[in-house]
Amino acid sequence: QTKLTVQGGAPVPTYTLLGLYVGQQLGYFKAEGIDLEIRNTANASTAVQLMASNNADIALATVEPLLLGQENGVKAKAFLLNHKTLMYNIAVPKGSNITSPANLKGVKIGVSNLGSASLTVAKSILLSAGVTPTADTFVPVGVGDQALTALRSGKVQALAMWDVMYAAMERNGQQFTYFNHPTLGTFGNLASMASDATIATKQKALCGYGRALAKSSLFAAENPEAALQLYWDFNPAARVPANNPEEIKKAVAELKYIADIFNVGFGPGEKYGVIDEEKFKQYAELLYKDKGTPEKTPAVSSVATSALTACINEFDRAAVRKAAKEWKK
Amino acid sequence: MVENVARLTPTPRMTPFIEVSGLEKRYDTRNGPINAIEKVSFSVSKGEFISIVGPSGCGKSTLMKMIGKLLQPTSGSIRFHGLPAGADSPDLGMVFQDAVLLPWRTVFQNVCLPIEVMGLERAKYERRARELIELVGLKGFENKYPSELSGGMQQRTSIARALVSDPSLLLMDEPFGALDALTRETMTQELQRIWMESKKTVLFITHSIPESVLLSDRVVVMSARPSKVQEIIDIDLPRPRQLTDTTSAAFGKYVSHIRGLLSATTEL
Amino acid sequence: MVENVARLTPTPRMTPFIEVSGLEKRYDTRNGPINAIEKVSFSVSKGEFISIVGPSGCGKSTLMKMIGKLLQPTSGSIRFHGLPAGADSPDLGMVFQDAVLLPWRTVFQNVCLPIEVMGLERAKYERRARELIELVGLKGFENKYPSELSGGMQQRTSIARALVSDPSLLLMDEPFGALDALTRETMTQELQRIWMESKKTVLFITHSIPESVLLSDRVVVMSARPSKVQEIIDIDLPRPRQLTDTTSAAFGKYVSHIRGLLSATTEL
Amino acid sequence: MSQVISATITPVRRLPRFDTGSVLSVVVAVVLLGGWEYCVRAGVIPGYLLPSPSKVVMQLYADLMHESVRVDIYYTLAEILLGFALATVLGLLFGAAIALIPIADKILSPYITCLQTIPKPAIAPLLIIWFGFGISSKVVIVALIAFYPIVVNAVVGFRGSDPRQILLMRVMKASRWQIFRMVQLPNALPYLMAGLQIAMVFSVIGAIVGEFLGASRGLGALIIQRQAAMDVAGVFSVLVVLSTVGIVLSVIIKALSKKLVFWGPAEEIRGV
Amino acid sequence: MSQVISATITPVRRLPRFDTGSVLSVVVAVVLLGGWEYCVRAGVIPGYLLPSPSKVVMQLYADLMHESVRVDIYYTLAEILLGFALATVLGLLFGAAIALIPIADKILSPYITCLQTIPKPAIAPLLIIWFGFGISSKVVIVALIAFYPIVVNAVVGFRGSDPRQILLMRVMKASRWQIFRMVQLPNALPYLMAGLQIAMVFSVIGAIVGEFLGASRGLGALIIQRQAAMDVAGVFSVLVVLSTVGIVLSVIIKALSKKLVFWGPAEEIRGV
Ligand SMILES: Nc1ncnc2c1ncn2[C@@H]1O[C@H](COP(=O)(O)OP(=O)(O)OP(=O)(O)O)[C@@H](O)[C@H]1O
Ligand SMILES: Nc1ncnc2c1ncn2[C@@H]1O[C@H](COP(=O)(O)OP(=O)(O)OP(=O)(O)O)[C@@H](O)[C@H]1O
Ligand SMILES: [Mg+2]
Ligand SMILES: [Mg+2]
Repeated sequence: QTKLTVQGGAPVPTYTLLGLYVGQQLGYFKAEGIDLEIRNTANASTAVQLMASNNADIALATVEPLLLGQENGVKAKAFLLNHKTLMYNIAVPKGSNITSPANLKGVKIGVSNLGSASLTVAKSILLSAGVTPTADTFVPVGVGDQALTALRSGKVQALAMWDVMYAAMERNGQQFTYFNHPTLGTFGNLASMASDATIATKQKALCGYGRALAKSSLFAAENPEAALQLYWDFNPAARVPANNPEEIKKAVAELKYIADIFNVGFGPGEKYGVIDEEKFKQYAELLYKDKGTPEKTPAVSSVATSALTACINEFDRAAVRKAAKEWKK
Repeated sequence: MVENVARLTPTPRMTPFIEVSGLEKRYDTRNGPINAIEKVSFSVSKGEFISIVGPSGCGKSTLMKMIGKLLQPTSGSIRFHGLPAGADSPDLGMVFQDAVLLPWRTVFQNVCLPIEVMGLERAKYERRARELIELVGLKGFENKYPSELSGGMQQRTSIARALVSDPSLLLMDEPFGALDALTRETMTQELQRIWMESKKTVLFITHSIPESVLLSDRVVVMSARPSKVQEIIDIDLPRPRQLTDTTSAAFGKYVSHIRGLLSATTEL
Repeated sequence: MVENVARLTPTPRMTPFIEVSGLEKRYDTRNGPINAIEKVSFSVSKGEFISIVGPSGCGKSTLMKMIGKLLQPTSGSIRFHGLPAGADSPDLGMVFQDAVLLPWRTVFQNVCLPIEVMGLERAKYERRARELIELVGLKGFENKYPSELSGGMQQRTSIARALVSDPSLLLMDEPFGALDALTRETMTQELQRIWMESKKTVLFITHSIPESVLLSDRVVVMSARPSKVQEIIDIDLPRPRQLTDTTSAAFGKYVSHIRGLLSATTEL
Repeated sequence: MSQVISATITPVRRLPRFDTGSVLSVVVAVVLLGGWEYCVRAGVIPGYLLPSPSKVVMQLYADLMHESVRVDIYYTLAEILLGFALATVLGLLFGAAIALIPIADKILSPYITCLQTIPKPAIAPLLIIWFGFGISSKVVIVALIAFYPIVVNAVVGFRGSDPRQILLMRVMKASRWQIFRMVQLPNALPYLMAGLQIAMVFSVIGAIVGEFLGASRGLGALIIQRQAAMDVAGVFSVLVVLSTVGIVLSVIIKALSKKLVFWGPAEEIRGV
Repeated sequence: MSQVISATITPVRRLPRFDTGSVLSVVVAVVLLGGWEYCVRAGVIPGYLLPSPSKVVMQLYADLMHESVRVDIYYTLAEILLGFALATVLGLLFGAAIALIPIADKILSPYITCLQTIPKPAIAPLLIIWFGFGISSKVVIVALIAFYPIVVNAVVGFRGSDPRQILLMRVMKASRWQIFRMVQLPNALPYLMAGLQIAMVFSVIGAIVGEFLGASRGLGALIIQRQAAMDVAGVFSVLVVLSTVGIVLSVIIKALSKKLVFWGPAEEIRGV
């Protein structure tokens, strides 16, 4: 058994780390000879800081801190992309008279805070639609019900948040129309990252971790209801509000939404977790340009590695699909 | 007025100003009650000067606090007669056994406290405050703070404070206890003068028997705790009384009578 | 021993135990300095009983605090002679002008404070504490807290506390100021007895001139502030002195001499 | 034209049954909760912002029946108590040092203020690296937050002794430690207890702040999860638990304070 | 076998140039910063976790030159000061009410503790609905956090007066308000000032907490932005600004306290 710690970029267990919980419950990590410890922390930056300083083996978080941290001596790489799409996009309430990004001129857009990468992405979406954001376009409105309150009270007319957040709002009856980034929309910016040292010394364990995660993601995509049960078993606190059938139905719908996001690379002929170097490069350029130091954009080779993609995909997909179908509580 | 007559003919039996009857005080403490005062009754006429003497711990301060309405009796009553309607108790000046000065106020400010609290006419009473500070020998110390005073100076400040509002009832708890012989003589004489001039009623606690005889119309002698009134002695000596009178035979008789009641043999 | 002789033949001119020379004290206050003591010199022999009298505010308490090493003189010096090597000052008992009791300790615990602090033998000294509490008339109040005591009872507690460790130097600042005539007489006699039995050196501040004459080998009379030593009077009366001695002519002569120095005419 | 102060001994003590204070408390609580319930039901405040008290109560009941929530409560309570204990020990030590050693004041005070003004989330990685992921980093955060009120009150309390009492101790040649223990510590008690009360309540916040930085257990984690799921009634149910913990702990401190500072001056006045 | 207490007047006061305390403070600071710089340079602590002091200083200089950061400082400072002022007014009012009106104690105390234990992020939507997104909601959050230390110390302070002083006032038939103003308020000053000092430092945290919940300006917003961008030196530069604000404000309170509580007992002992 190899001990591996994975550092999630969220303060508490959330759907973002769904694959880890499902894999843990199904024993996928154990089967790879991995004794996995899942930890939470305030945000992606902290997760990357802890991983880069070898206080955790893997960070499962968004890639922005990895990219921006290169300047400060972060020596780590993404080795597995976990997400189907760029999690950041712009959302307007369904039925709003805003029907395309071009209509966002003069509209106030709520962001969780002014440090969020969703702001960078939203700016880019606006610019590509020919809308130039002004100083008061983006309004920090926090997250969750706080953000929803801002939207419903008319403080903002659109939100620039991320998928899991939207899913929660949808579950609470808010429906959205989404505007994705024109070119980076399909770039999955949630990644598993490890320091160069870890990649060099624990390659086998990382492969095992990737395989287990791939298997759980596939499992969740095949049987979201089972994934939900497994998640609740892992984190009973999440179940508490869902003690009536109505709530459970909503929760299943939400999980389906989530599981689909992680359903990446399981089509015929596809590979799971592939790192699209071109998109990676563009995303890094976007971030550094927004920061005002485009010349410092790191080379893709120093922030991402495809070396593990092959070994991560060495598992029997049919067996996983079968297990998902046959899963009983 | 009647009160002026009272000074020349001591112990007038008029309608009482203060009537203490069947007064009892029990303090509840952590380990059992203390019966401070068993049963005390006496009355005070308007304009009278009454001294209270008794052994340490017999309840003199307790009695005075109850008369000043600062403490609730356990049983019995204290009545004030002849007060103007609406007044809830006579206007009061009090000297506590310890000086009780406010440490953030200078001597002058401490003496002026009653003026501020009672809303008295500034100019007039502040002049009076300065006079009283001089009278108690603290001229030059007006702007000192209590922590910069000696024990006796603190006590003198509190005497000036009690007198500044010219109260009609004066309660004094061992006011001269910390004073040297000379200062004590002066203060005694001044107190007699002020009392005679201003028709105050004075209740005066002291451990000095000659002092009580020199100043009082009547001396209330209390017994040891739980205390009762042992005897009330009319001091039938002419007014004003001089320090030299203390050597007279009549004076000596009163002193040794009281001393006998307290089983003391000498005056140290 | 030499000290025993001292008691029978007062004011022995031996090598001094305490030597106060050219002592000055100036307090710096918010508004200018106060010259409390101008220039004071005198010396005290081992086993002597010295009283200090003087007008209120003349610096008696200040002087005593400096001798007790609680206050730094502005200039001049205080020397202790004949102390065992290594001791930094004689073992001390002190009665402050105000009782200074610790409010969270009962009477017994307050009296036992020096035993705890000095690490004295419990059993022996606690017996002594109980004896002293009885001596000062507080039997039955051992378990009361200071806030449950009268003014005089607080002062008596502090006297018992000063005596409990059987100190060789006793500094007492108006210890009997708040006591009634009888208690005062008893305490005076007891103090004399304890002093004669235990060869203590005593510095005793009082406002009672007869008391100072009754107790002392010598009386230091201080003048008003800024104070000097006005006169030091040898009291050449046989020991032990009784209360009845106060009526003797020799005693009266001392009293009226000191009274004259302080310009007082009587003893209230 | 005559007035009386008098009293008779009343041997039967007034029964606490009709204690006006308690009755009024209950009345106020009922009015508040009723008004709140009405506002939510009438739609004055939307339910997704503020759940109705009845909903909160139901959720609370469900929570308390739930094993996992009870574990969260114990977990957070442990953080609070351990952190508070640590803060108390350190606060008293530093307070005493600063109050009694002039040089310690100059050297330590700025660092303590500095430490206090740093928002904990800003140094989360360092805290986690130094103190780990488990309960210990939360305990440290609680201690960091609860420390300051204790230190400040301890300093003022230890310095505030009656100088005559200290002179009294010096007469007996008391050691520095004896003066501290026998005079300065008891004198400082009212300050210390006030400091502890403030610290206790801030400890509750501290534990939640600590969990906000990353935790899989505890009431703070539960709040974030429920907030993310926009389960307002669930959030308020946790808040009720938190407040109850805070109120109970601060009542304990108050009672302790009354017991320890038994000689306090308040009593005498009350009797008057 | 003889020993002396003596003194001579020294007219020339010791110059403060060689004040050991200050010198030691500087020495400690230099050692700390030097050690820190060394640790970072030697790679003991990686630079993305803890920036070297030299880097922080450079960033700090750049920040202070930067118009926008200066605006952030003013903004946060305004929140701190307004919230602190609000907390002071409310804290004194409630403190006086609780201390002096027995029924107020029973009725208000649980609500105050309750209010205090609620983590502000949990009720952020309500705060924002009620007080808006601008500075006012942050001011309210600061006030909510700073309120408690003031109330608790005020209550203990107002209750702690010497009962004899209150009797003295009663002798003069002083009104409740006169007793409060002339005796209880001055007596409570040491407590109040300690409470204000704690509150002042918590105000700094409060402002940051408020900005963490959503703000487009201010040092808290700046911290979040820089943290997300992994700009550690930038975060620490803001922390230095924050700490400086906290230290300066608390030094002001301390100085004010010394001036107001001029009769304090500490002085006499110092002279001894
Ligand atoms: N606050 C109190 N609580 C409990 N007992 C008290 C309190 N005040 C006084 N006593 C008790 O009541 C008795 C009388 O006290 P009081 O102060 O009236 O005596 P006193 O005659 O003034 O004595 P002294 O001459 O020593 O001042 C004493 O036995 C004392 O112990
Ligand atoms: N702490 C102090 N600060 C400033 N001045 C002081 C201080 N203590 C005493 N003084 C001043 O020093 C002088 C002497 O004070 P001290 O207490 O020694 O007098 P005392 O002889 O004991 O008087 P009393 O008989 O009234 O107790 C007084 O004028 C007083 O104002
Ligand atoms: Mg008395
Ligand atoms: Mg004195």
